[in-house]
Amino acid sequence: MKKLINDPKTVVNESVEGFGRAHAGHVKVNPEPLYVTRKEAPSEGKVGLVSGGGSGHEPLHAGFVGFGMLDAAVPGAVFTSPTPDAIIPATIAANSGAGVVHIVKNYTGDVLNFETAAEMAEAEGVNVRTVLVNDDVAVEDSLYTAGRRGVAGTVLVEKIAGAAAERGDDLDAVAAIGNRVNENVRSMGVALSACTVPHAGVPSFELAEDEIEIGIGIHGEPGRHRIPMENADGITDRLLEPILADLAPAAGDKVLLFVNGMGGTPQSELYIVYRHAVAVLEAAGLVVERSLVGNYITALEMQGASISVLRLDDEMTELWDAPVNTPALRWGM
Amino acid sequence: MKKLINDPKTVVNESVEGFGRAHAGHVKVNPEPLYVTRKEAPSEGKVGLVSGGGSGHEPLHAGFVGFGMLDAAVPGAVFTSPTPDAIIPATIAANSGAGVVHIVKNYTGDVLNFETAAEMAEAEGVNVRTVLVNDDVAVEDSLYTAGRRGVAGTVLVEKIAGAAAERGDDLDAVAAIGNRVNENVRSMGVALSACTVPHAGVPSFELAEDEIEIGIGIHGEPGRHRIPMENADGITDRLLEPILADLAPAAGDKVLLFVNGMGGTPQSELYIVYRHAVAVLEAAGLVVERSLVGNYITALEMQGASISVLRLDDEMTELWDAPVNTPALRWGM
Amino acid sequence: MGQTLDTAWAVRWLRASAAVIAENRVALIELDRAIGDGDHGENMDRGFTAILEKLDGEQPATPGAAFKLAAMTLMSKVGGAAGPLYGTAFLRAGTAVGDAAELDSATLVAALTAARDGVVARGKAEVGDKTMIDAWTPAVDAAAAAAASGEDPAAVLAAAASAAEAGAESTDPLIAHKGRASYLAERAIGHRDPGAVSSALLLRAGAQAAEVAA
Amino acid sequence: MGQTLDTAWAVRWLRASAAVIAENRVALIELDRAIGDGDHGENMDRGFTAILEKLDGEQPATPGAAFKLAAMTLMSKVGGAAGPLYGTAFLRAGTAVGDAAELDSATLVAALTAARDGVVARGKAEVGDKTMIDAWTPAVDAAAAAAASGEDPAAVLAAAASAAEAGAESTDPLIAHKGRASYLAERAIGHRDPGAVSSALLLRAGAQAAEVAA
Ligand SMILES: Nc1ncnc2c1ncn2[C@@H]1O[C@H](COP(=O)(O)OP(=O)(O)O)[C@@H](O)[C@H]1O
Ligand SMILES: Nc1ncnc2c1ncn2[C@@H]1O[C@H](COP(=O)(O)OP(=O)(O)O)[C@@H](O)[C@H]1O
Ligand SMILES: [Mg+2]
Ligand SMILES: [Mg+2]
Ligand SMILES: [Mg+2]
Ligand SMILES: [Mg+2]
Repeated sequence: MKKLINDPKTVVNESVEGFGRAHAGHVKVNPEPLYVTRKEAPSEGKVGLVSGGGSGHEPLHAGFVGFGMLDAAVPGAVFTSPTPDAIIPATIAANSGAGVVHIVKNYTGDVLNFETAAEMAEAEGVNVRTVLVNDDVAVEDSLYTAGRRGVAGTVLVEKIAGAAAERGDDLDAVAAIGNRVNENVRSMGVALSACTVPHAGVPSFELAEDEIEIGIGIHGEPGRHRIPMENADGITDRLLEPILADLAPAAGDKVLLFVNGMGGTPQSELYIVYRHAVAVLEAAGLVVERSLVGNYITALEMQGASISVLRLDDEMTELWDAPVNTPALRWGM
Repeated sequence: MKKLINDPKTVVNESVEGFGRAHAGHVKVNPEPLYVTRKEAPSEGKVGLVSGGGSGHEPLHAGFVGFGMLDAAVPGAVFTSPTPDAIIPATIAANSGAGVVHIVKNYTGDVLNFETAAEMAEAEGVNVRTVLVNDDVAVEDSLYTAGRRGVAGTVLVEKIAGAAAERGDDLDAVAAIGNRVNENVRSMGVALSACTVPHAGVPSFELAEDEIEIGIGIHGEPGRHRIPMENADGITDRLLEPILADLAPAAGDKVLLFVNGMGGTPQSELYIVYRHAVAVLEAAGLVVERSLVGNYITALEMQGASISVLRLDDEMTELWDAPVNTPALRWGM
Repeated sequence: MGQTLDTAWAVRWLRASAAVIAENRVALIELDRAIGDGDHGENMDRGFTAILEKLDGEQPATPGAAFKLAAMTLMSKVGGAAGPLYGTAFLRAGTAVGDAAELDSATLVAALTAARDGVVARGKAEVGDKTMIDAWTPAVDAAAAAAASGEDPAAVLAAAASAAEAGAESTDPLIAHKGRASYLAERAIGHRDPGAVSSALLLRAGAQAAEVAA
Repeated sequence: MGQTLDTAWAVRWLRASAAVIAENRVALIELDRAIGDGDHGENMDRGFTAILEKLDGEQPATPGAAFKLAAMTLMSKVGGAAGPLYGTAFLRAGTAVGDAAELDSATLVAALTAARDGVVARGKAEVGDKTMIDAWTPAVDAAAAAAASGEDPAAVLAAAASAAEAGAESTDPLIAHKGRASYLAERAIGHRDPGAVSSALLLRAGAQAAEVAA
């Protein structure tokens, strides 16, 4: 394992400290317990948005703290959901009195820790709603599993719900639009290589030189199928097939196409995937109205990518286009 | 070699095609010969900025085409400078009559191809000035070499010269500020792993599990020294030492600190490097006024980073802060 | 045998748990790497190391206070799925024993049952779902049987630990229906559930801490 | 021997060059990977493949026209350092031979000299800098000597090729002062310069194309 780190035990704290220094114009870092808020939090009268989860997915979530997106983010240890003692003060810091929406990726750990934190924050007088993100179509038979994982769709939920909060929607409305995004987005990922969790020191799984994992999550978990290496167009087809089967869009539907890198894949390759994905969606009669391509929710240095397709309605498009000013996503200001 | 590609021969064309589709609001792609311009080029009355070089450094250069930065970019084959037959039409497309500045990284291939193109563009009536970027302090004894390489400082030259062109500076003034940035920036890089050029199919060099290369360029070239692995703070010290020795800033100087990822290193690690770099610069009495952290000039999927320090003056800071709206760098609009 | 377990035992148990988790940190990471995300050993070790630090600072007054100290520390230090689950287990156990100074076999069984029920309440897992419940439920059943046949608390704990160890082993051939391993479907077969293993380790540490007393 | 080289030879040379570069594509990549960026074989192969395509479409009228066709194609297809350098070499050679239909030994030496001078004008390298000039300059010298002692063009080219091959070998122990290899300082020692090797390959292909004619 070779990493630009000092000590596996201090990776998250040092990294978030550096992040806070580099983006002092956007954010404030509370070191103990560790959470990140907008520089001026809470925003008077606005519903607060808080997300969090294991670290190792940067820029998610702290990179999305700022105008038009999150009010606070709670980074856990690498791939380990944060604990209520950090989520609670982050929730309180994000609350201006209008209540707080927790955006939670559907993993047992995240769900349980945010659930506990929400209960305790409610006890302290904060109204909390939870939007559970579960967009990963790699998880089949979700009746017999912990349910679909929350993956790249989370970024879209945070952006669109964030814009709704910014324009002044109330607590239930912000949660409702967050849920609507989640209901209309599907994602699927592929890994060409595993990643190495700092404290583990060895890769999360082994892939032969001619194998890839289809249906991986964002934690270096093994995927559902291991198949021989294919070319980019073939892999893109494999990722889009279950997405479209599950989303079942109608011809003429407008969509947002999000090609996300897992951290170790060059941008140039993401655009090769994007190129074919657009062609497949257009061949299916869809209109690719908006796009996002880049490393937005990663799994450390894993090589691979995910594709997400979000069925847009006019309100979602308007909220997507609304100004956003965070360290990792910025336009309109 | 595992990559999300279809064919080593079509990597650049397909990737730039996808890029053009994803950023159709910003850019226009000319497929043959391959170059990228702003969607509406040239900009009336404005000095044009053109850069280019081998591909594999994405988002450089095409990711920086847009308001406040480049007017056109010319992507060559992977790690191979583009040819005059592409540079010439890109130069002409960027020219509104006010002339064009070529921003060229100091590599024999880039210099020779841009030189030829500039000559031929001049013959077609375009006034061309060239800003040669050579910020890499890893190259010692530049009298006995092809001279210092142009590396991450290029991004800063493109941003600041781009803002000068946007505010209406004339040809010589834009070239002058570009040169001023180059004279005040120094960079140095480290590789934890090599990268694999698609057509080569094997890594550009071999590093043992406990070795790193100090003083690498951005083409997977071996560096100047190979040393045993060190922790992030130690590596940061090693990169900053020759930068500060060469830049020789005075206490109280204001600087921009740029920590750049080589493509395969997670953002979290870049912030760990940034954290210590700030501390070192502050200990040297410098004021870190502006920062940039991320993958802006890469070497395919190489794991590693570079640090650049730019000594700022008020004009440079103002031009740095000026609005920019490109696929890879955006603020203020 | 009328022997009971006191606060010293509870503290010994927590310290012994910290030691055995530290020893098995890498093994638990490896188990989790195979069918999860490779952090279970790290998470548990972080939590129990924090418990040791807490215990150096404050002396719990009763076994129940020791359990609650553990609960709060695990809840705030472990994270992931295991943090809230073990936190709830210790919290419910603490509530079950109240402020009793000493625990007899019946109280011990009540504590173990409450702990298990707490995990089920939070995680909704059943036996056979390939989770820590596959260790806890047999452990609770064995403890209840031992107590019913008049065994002392040390023997009750020993019975629970043995049943938990067998329960952990029983997860090998299973497909998981809860937690991260559930995403793997048949690919989880042949791997032991890390949380079931850590549960068995904790119960065995409790039994051994009781033996010393006996 | 009064034998001269005609347009058919020039075309044969370019086609043979394309073949030998394709054959040595991987070898040139490997040489460049060691002390450069691993693209020299790819670049040259892309250029000469394009020359073959051009030659399938148009028939140059003179050797000079063939050289200029090669120059333009290399300039626009190769990129990197080698593209402009080889492009200039062929361009200057084409200019040196004018529109002569046949080249005698003296004209050939003039063409080789102009080519080498073109590379030096663009790249500013001297012998010993570990570049293609380490092949070109001995080749030009050997060609001039052969011509002076009355050899025919085929023999002049053979002498140039042998000298270029020796020149390429002579780069092994050198530190580079131009091109990417210069960044490596002493670490370049022990590696052969890829551009010197490709230069020797091209000159040998020219000599062999001339032998067929002889
Ligand atoms: N719903 C659940 N009910 C009971 N135990 C569970 C549940 N989900 C997960 N677990 C247990 O948690 C263990 C994993 O813990 P850990 O690795 O620390 O958390 P995470 O899965 O969040 O990384 C599993 O081995 C399993 O025993
Ligand atoms: N200044 C120069 N003068 C002469 N030859 C040079 C010079 N710089 C580089 N070369 C030649 O070019 C070769 C490298 O070509 P190539 O790999 O195609 O280009 P690049 O270095 O741009 O990747 C070197 O092996 C060397 O022979
Ligand atoms: Mg985890
Ligand atoms: Mg090159
Ligand atoms: Mg785990
Ligand atoms: Mg090269």
